[in-house]
Amino acid sequence: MASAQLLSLTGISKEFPGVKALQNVRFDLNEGEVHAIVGENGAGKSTLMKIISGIYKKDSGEILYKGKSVSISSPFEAQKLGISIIHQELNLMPHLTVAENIFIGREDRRPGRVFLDNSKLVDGATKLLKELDLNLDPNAIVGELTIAKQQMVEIAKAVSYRGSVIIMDEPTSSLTPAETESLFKIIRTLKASGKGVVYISHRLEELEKITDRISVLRDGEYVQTLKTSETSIPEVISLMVGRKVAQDQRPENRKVSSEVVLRVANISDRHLLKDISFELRKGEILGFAGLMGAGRTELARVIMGADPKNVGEIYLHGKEVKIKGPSDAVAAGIGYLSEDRKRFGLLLGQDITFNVILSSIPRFSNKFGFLKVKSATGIARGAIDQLRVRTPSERQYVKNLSGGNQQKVVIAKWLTRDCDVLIFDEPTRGIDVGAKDEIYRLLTKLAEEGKSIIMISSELPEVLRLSDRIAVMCNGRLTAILDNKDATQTNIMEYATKFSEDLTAVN
Amino acid sequence: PVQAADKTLKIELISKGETHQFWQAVKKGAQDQAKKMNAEINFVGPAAETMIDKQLEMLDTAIAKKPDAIGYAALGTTQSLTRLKAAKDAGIPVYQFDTAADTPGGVKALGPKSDYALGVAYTNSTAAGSLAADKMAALIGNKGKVLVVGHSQTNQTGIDRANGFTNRIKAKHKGITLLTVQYAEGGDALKAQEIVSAALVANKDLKGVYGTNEGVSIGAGQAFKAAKLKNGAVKLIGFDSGKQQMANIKSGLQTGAITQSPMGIGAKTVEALVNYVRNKTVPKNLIDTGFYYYDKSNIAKPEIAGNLYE
Amino acid sequence: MSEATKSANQPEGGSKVAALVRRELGRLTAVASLVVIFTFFTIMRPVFASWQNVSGGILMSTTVIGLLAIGSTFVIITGGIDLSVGTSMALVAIITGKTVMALDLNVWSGILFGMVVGGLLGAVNGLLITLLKLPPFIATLATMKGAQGLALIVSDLKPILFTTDVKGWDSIAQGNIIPNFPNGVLILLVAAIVGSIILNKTVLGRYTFAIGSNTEATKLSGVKVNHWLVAIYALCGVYVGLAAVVMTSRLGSAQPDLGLGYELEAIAAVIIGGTSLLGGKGTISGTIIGALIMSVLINGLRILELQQEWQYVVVGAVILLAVYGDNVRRRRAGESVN
Amino acid sequence: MSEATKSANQPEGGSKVAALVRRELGRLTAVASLVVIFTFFTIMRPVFASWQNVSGGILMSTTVIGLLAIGSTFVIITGGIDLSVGTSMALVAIITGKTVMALDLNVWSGILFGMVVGGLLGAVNGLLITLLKLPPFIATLATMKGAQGLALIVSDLKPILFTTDVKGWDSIAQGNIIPNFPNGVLILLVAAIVGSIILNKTVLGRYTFAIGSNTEATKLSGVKVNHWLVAIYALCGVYVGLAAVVMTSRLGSAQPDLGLGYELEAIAAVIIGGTSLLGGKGTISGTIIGALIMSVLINGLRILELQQEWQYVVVGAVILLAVYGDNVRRRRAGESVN
Ligand SMILES: Nc1ncnc2c1ncn2[C@@H]1O[C@H](COP(=O)(O)OP(=O)(O)OP(=O)(O)O)[C@@H](O)[C@H]1O
Ligand SMILES: Nc1ncnc2c1ncn2[C@@H]1O[C@H](COP(=O)(O)OP(=O)(O)OP(=O)(O)O)[C@@H](O)[C@H]1O
Ligand SMILES: [Mg+2]
Ligand SMILES: [Mg+2]
Repeated sequence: MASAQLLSLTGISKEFPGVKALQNVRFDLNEGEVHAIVGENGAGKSTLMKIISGIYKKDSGEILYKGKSVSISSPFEAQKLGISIIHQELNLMPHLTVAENIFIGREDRRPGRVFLDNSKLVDGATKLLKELDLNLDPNAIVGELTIAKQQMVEIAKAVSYRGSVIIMDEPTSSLTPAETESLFKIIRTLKASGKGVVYISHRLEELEKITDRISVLRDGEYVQTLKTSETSIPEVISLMVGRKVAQDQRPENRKVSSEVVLRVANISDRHLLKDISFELRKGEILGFAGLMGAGRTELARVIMGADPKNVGEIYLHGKEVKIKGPSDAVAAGIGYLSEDRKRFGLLLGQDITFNVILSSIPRFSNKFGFLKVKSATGIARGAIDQLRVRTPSERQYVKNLSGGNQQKVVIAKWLTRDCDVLIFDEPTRGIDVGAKDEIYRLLTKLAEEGKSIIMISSELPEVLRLSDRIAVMCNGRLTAILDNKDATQTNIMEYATKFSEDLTAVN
Repeated sequence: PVQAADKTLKIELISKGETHQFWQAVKKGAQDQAKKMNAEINFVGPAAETMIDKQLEMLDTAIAKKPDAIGYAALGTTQSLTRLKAAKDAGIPVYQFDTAADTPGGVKALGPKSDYALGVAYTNSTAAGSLAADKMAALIGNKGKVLVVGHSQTNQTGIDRANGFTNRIKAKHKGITLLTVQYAEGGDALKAQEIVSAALVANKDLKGVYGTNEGVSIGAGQAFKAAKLKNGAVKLIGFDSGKQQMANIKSGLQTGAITQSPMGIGAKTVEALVNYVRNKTVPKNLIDTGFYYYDKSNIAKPEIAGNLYE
Repeated sequence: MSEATKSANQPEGGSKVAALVRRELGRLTAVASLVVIFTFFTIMRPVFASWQNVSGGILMSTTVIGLLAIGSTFVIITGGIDLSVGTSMALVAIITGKTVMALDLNVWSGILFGMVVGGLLGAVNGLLITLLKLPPFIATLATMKGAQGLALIVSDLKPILFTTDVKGWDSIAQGNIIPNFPNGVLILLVAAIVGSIILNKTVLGRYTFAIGSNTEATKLSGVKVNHWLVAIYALCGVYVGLAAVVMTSRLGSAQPDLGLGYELEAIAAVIIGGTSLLGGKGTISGTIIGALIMSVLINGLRILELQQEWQYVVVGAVILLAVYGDNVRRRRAGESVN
Repeated sequence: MSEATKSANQPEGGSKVAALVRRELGRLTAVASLVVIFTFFTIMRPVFASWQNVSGGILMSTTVIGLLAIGSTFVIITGGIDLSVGTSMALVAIITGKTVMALDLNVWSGILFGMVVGGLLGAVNGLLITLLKLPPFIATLATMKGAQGLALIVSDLKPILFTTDVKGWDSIAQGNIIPNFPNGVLILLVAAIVGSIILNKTVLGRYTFAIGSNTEATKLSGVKVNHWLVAIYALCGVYVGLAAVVMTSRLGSAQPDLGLGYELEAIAAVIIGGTSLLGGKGTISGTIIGALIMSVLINGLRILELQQEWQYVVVGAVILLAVYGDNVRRRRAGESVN
């Protein structure tokens, strides 16, 4: 451990209106080290990182970089120092290509510095992507990629700065295990070349694999720094949450009624989905597992009427329903929590109350179309308490919430709507362990109350823990529906990679 | 070559506007005349009287269509010269109406003979403005404040109507104080109303208002109404005609107005062109179609009524 | 991002009235700009502040643009734009004028008729935008041209005179239900209050904000975005219809060519009033203040007899200053500046 | 969301030319609309297709709006808007006219001078937007008014004549370096090609797209967004300056009041050409096709002798159809519709 110190932060404080985001926090990072920061949603992790990368100004405290005191007042300065960051919320230019995004601001130019050298740019990107073992087309338009692929673009971009500090704020929240593995390979290479990596994640099992030290934040305060080799996940969790949280459970034997609520019959679309049929019963949690791009999100969007289907029918309580758009689906009692909360879930510029009631506004209005403000506020406050949203008030703008708390607001919206069928697409993305546990309990409770739930998740332990049955998708087809007692991580993965005879679109 | 009298002549008329009543009256005069003389007209004009470039495009289009003759009301007095020359080179005779091309002075500088056009049928707007000034001076006893509301700061006719008035007042009626000329661009009646309302507030002793087109005159009248002025307390001399303005004159809200002879302008232009093409009769270089002051007393008289349009 | 931010985001606590005042009238700098401009002109020419000028000059000349701007506020909050309000107003005026004269409608039916016709035209915009999936700019540019042509065609290029048969058409705008307070201004006031209530207290208003904040998310929440968009554009049209009625009343006639360019003035008032062209936020009170700033300014410059060409320059400069001042205030208050 | 999507995402492979063709000329429906309209008029009146009408009528009348639209394309791709292009053009024309006459500049210096003055005016817009953090709509609305007034003031309300002393000013637009091909059209063509190169091949172009796609992300990537925005608005201004030069050459004079309303026509051409008002995407070729659709249409309607009022209606309808057709094509091709 004789490696030199890259970063040392002491006494960092930052206050937002009504929120003490950071109080007297310290943190340090050495060369060749991966240092994790963990904490509940809203603990202040992203805020700390934004201070290091020049996006926020700290209220007080000192930052030493390679031993020298620095003031980092803009992202540009941070970059100049050699600090780059992968933001929790994607920060890309959707209309530009992968290569253009990676090298934005530093593009290769032809002699004279006016004209771009696009082939050099693409070559550079190709080389970088290869080096990082990322399966991305440098000429693809970023806006047309899935978020997982967009996340990879962010990773490639951050690495491309070749700085000495790389901050990764929940880089794996939308990655599959395989992709996470390749990210770890990248991190190990970075580490080997003496760079320091700050690593933030709510997937605590990752920490054991990749980190050297773990710092814990709670409510904006520094708690403790632990050597990964000398601690255990449960210990970290109890430091984070202040209590023990059970892990890796299976559902207690719940009784699922035999009444079929939703029946999907022979659905195909023009793009990917092929002949998908399944039934969802009252009080059941049906997990959907699969690799990225298997088509789970697409299936959900087709059921919701957000994307058109080619053939197939949807039956609710035995009767066929014609769903032409999301409003038909919601009216029929189907709710959908999207995997991309920023684009498809939230009104970022509006307050929590507004977001919570968005799908049930008619319920909060009288027959003349006037809003019942009091009951809306009441519901919002209730949801904040129930889901433990960390916010000064229900009037806070959603864009000012931490990522995990934003996710809770979307969940609250659908709980407020009170649908018979709920489709949760990656419901715990970006959610801390404590809150995850709460969401698990919530889903179970909803199921027990007779709701039927489809839960799409890329985290197998989560799927195994909650689902009564597990549907596995691969390449747009349903390859298996397993009972929980028959399912294991191994056989799920088997079905998830069961590409058909015609091995067409293997990514 | 002299054309056979039985062939229907095609005449393109490029005016300064198409959708205003004044131009519709010119068009009507031209149409009636054309019918009498076995000709057909196509009457076009740009959407606004600032759009010289659009008008020149129309002139280009007209020339490209190779008509028997072209009538042209110049928005750009010099800008059209190359086109007029092109028309001449193509053997298409041009007679002008309302405003002549040539040099910045328009009609005044037209001189004995234009190079490219046979002549112009027009209204002497400056003289019309002067007449309005004399009438106004008489109405208010040669003293007091008068406001001029123009319909365009840059359009030659608009300028002439306003300047004709103000220059005459300054030269002949020194007892009258002129307020700064205000403009309701494009003859926007609502803007004119607001301008006159403000002037009535700022000048309790305002004696007269002169408006340079129909829209402005209507707006001024409405401002009087809104201020609940007694009829005739402030004199209003307008320009052109139209139903509302004529009604206002009959009711006494408005004192009087100047009317040109728009139908005469249209008719004379067509007449000149047809005669030239058919009979090689060289028309008069200048045809002044005249203008008239009218008020309650003479509005029904035939020589006036013939020049008014609803 | 300073300590001043606090107040803006803090929970309201009990004081709803305070919140309302803050939300609806607290646009301090915009109001401040208005007060400064007003004071300046009053000092220059005291007659400027006379009630006759304030009511008959300033407020009356805010009526038409003000009504158009209220309608536009809804559309702009959805992230859209309506370029057709000016020429649609002319078309509504002509159709209403013709109908009122032909059927000898009374004043109330005439007003109602105008608002309905306006609403229908607005709904056409909404349908073009939602059914044909056209960008609002294009759809309303097309209807702007269409309405311009139709107004001329229907009118046969002639103004429609409201002859004295139509009893009381004049007094729609110029009568005085409240002594010394022109009805036109009363109409604007009531229309603004109604608009503000619709925007802040009703389902329609809520969806207006939701669509402007994130159309996709709103759609996925089960909201019939297309239906509501049609309704919102129709509502804008109703305001256009009312503006047409007020305009014809002020002029005693319907002018087929009057209205082009008014759309820009209306949009300017909306934006000076703090509504963002990006959608998702805005207030009716801001819009009214924006419209007032413009009409106070123009009225004042006319009273000072500034030459027209200088008026343009001054108006340009004041727009800059007013909006800049408002931005500075908002940044101080920690609000976001689009 | 169909199989056709794939091709859009596929690596370009070797075929860069194909990609360019796809990107720059593949706007099939827009071109198709143009062809349909053109054929229609030709059948109705063969003289429409005569070279005299095509070059002198259609192409020449595309020059000014076309140049303004190229400049506007850059601004609109950044997600901004420039309302001042019309009146700024008038102001540049006046200033250039005065200067050329006073200093007896030759044609080349005159052209350069106009472009520089235009660039400076554009830079002012950029500075107002970045330094004062004003929304582009407001900043350029203010400069629109300001330029309108200044053009009148500087010109003293009179057109500036380019007397014959200024040898060859006429031929800037109307001469024929290439026989039978007016220089004005040549200028538009070259300006479009240069614009397309700047947009697609240079750093400035790259940042134009980046800013429009996600300003925040661009800023966070260390790009000096404010600097580049000023440069982009200045570039737009340079095109405005060139438009002013071409206009004065076509008219033989500089008109102080000619230009108001042109901003809307330019923006319409940009949007008909497929550039999104939301920013992030757009092409110069699309803009030129958009401008051509408008001028072919208007020229054709004039040749058919349709009355002005009906022309408005037809133009409105064709705008709808052209953009709707383009949307349908793009949806079929799986592209996103703005
Ligand atoms: N711009 C802002 N304005 C107001 N409050 C903010 C702002 N940014 C963050 N906060 C608040 O500061 C606190 C810390 O947020 P931060 O994003 O750092 O949490 P986090 O630890 O990254 O959480 P998560 O795991 O959910 O991403 C939260 O309560 C959040 O609501
Ligand atoms: N908007 C889109 N445009 C083009 N292709 C898309 C779009 N959305 C999804 N796809 C493609 O459809 C396929 C299925 O993606 P989908 O998001 O349904 O997968 P998933 O199983 O939900 O995986 P993930 O874990 O990434 O959410 C992928 O190949 C993806 O690239
Ligand atoms: Mg975070
Ligand atoms: Mg998914």
